[in-house]
Amino acid sequence: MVDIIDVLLTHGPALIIAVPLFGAFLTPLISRLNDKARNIFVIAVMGLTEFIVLLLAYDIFTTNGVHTYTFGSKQPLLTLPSGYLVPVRIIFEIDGLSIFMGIIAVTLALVASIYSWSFMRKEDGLDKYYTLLLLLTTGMLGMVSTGDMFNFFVFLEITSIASAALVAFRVNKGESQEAAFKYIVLSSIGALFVLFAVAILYGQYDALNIATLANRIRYTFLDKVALVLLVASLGMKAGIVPMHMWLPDAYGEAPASVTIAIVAATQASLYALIRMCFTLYGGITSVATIGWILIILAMASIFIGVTMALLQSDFKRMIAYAAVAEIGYMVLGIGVGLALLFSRTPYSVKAIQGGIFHIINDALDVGLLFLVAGAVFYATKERLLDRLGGLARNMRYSTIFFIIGALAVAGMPPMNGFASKLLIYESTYQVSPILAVVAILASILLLAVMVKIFHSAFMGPPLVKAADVPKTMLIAMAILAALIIFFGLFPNIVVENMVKPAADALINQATYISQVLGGV
Amino acid sequence: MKNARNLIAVIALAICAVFLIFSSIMMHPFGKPSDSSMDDYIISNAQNETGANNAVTSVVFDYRGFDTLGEATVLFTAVAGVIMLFRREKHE
Amino acid sequence: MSEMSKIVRTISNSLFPFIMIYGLYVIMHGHLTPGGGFQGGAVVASGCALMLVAYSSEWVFKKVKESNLSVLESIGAIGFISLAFLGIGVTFFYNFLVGSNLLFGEIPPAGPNTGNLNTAGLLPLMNLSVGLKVIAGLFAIVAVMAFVASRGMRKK
Amino acid sequence: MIYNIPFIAVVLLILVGLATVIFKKNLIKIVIGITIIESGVNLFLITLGYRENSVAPIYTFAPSTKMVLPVPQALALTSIVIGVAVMALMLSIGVRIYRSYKTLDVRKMRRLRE
Repeated sequence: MVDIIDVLLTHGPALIIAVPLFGAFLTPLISRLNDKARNIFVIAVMGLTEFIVLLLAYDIFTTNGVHTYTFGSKQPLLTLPSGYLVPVRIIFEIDGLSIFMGIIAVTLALVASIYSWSFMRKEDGLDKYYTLLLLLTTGMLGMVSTGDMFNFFVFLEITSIASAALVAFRVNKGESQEAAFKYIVLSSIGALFVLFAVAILYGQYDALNIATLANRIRYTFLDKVALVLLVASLGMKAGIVPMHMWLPDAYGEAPASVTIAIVAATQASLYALIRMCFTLYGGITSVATIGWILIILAMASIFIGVTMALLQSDFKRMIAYAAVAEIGYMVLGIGVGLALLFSRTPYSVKAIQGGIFHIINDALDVGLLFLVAGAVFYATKERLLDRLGGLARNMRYSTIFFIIGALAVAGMPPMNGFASKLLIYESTYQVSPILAVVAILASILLLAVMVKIFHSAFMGPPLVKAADVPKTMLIAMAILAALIIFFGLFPNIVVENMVKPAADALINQATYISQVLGGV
Repeated sequence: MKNARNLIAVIALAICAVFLIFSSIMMHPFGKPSDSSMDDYIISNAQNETGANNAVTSVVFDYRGFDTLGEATVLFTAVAGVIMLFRREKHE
Repeated sequence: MSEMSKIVRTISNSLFPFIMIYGLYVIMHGHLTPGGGFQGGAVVASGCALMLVAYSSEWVFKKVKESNLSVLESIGAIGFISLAFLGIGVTFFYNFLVGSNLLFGEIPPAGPNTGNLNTAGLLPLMNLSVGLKVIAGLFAIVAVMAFVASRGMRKK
Repeated sequence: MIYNIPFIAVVLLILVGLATVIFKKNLIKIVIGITIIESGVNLFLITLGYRENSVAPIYTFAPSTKMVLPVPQALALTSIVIGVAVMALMLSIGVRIYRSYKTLDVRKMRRLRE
């Protein structure tokens, strides 16, 4: 038994990619048998992936270590060819932050696959749907765990192609095709600029490994151009404000189960942005400038997200704009941390912890709200708030889940959003009190948005007939709701055991580098 | 309104152009890579380690084989997406 | 898309085997000469696309079903990832056939040489499975698009 | 400076592609613009790997052992295949959009509000 766990841990970084990928390749074959077998198979593959990820996470969080894996070399840990100083092969490097993001990605994907069981039952083309869902999971896990720039680009493309195809799933609706086209055009341009930046770095240092590049980087003019390209394109993929146009469309038009997977994909891009700023360019003092730029963009995201959310009349688009504002809070935490990184104040660490904690909270909260929106759509076939009303009478469980999610997004105690937003406010206050006040006010406006949805959809006279949704959808929502309440009641446990190791891993650039270049 | 948007686009493109052309001049001289240690390792060891005469193939399938798996996955994803997009609807 | 004239069909019929053989040669000699699974697969898929243009997409879909292409592609992909999995006794993607006495196990002499097909370990096998995958994948894309286009045209 | 003309050509290709994407209003032309950007980036990868007076990195009947860098060629190969996949998906979505809206003009299909 211990041997099996050892093997799983040693080969874990490869297995978290290989297992869902193998599942994706097998899905078209299995779906020829029957539909139920395919659904069970997909959920089992997701569950197995989740198990391996959690196993790796337990090991990483308890030992505070970094797992590396060199593909195709004589030992998994042999990062450099013997007697040589340059890593030649592709290396996976999984530290606290990577596995933290991995947990988010695979949990949301698992919830999405459970939710799809009933939610998508009446659609056709489901074998391709499940294949693409597994491929999207693979792409996200690859993005967060790779330690190689070009490999990152490949997984970025897998993620964006799979999510674009999934956004276009309702093929007869022009809107969803339009949203998918917008999404794939913007993401492929973004990915090409990432590749351009990778090529610039490769041309100067003849290396593709992130740790090696971080070690060799000299901050020439070309490096700064590459940094700008990376920040702009990954910021676009993460939906930060001037480049957020695709996000409400894609979130709003995709089926709800797809939307929460895309929420995770967006956060994987945000992870990449953080990784590039802190690890690849971490030793440069002018990275504080990037921190300030991120703070400004974050404030713009919060402002535009909240105000646009108030103006919407469509259930899902409203939540999508609230998600833009939530992205703003995460970036605010990260930006403050980056701006204060070299002043060595404890608030820098606190801001980074707040930002990272908010990533998982946002995934859970916004994910739950989208699932409730999907449940409302499933029960009523209506998306416009004007035509909804009185749902609380017939959809009791969904209403409870909506209240939980809404309070969490608005940052009300005792939900998890409060715990992380408090960390962000505290540290932002150190930079500029005005920014903190604006952020708090925006949070109150978010509550107003949620109250508006609640009032017009769930209260008042019933305008449409509705019955509560099938059990599997309720189970999926209950998983997220339970996690939200757990994180809200015991934020210290989560911060101590998960967020703190993740933030430490992000700040300690030297550990990341020595894991590849030093140790072995 | 439309003109203003075009103007912003032109200005952004011009700034982009200036920076990119400047950086292309700053690149190492064409044909003289500034550093080639990783590639020299591959050129001298590819035959011995992978047994392939073609160094590019040895990079594609051995040293960076994982990339190729990703690339095959991208193609698989696109095919799945295209077939899904053109599936026959029940009510068509 | 309707069938093209008899001349076109005859010439494509006689060209088709040569394109096939050339593509398979590019796939199999990927570790010795320029080429490999993707390039050879693209050549073969373009040969199939030639037949698609010369005959009609309906004719092609009578011979091959789109779901069969999908299965073929899955098999190619599974073959590739399984070959990578076989090395997991050491690491994922470990090339365990090189230097063994098994298939493709020889190591060529260092420096320029005349090329020996029986070298490079897993690489020719991977080329083969990727080739299969690319043939099925690219041809599926082209065929589905052509079929949909012709269906749309007939409707108008 | 004069030696860097290939890099300048790469940048011009990328800018032409970007301008196409920004200013053209036809879906197919937008896809073409992305393909041009992609060709520019692939060309950049290949030019990075060029070494003067060298041969292709293949030992079968190689005339000399001074070879160009193999890694950029492998990267370009990967990126070309990825480009084909992206283009296939974009064009299929374009076909679907044409089915729904009966037009390829982006100005006439703003059903999604800002």
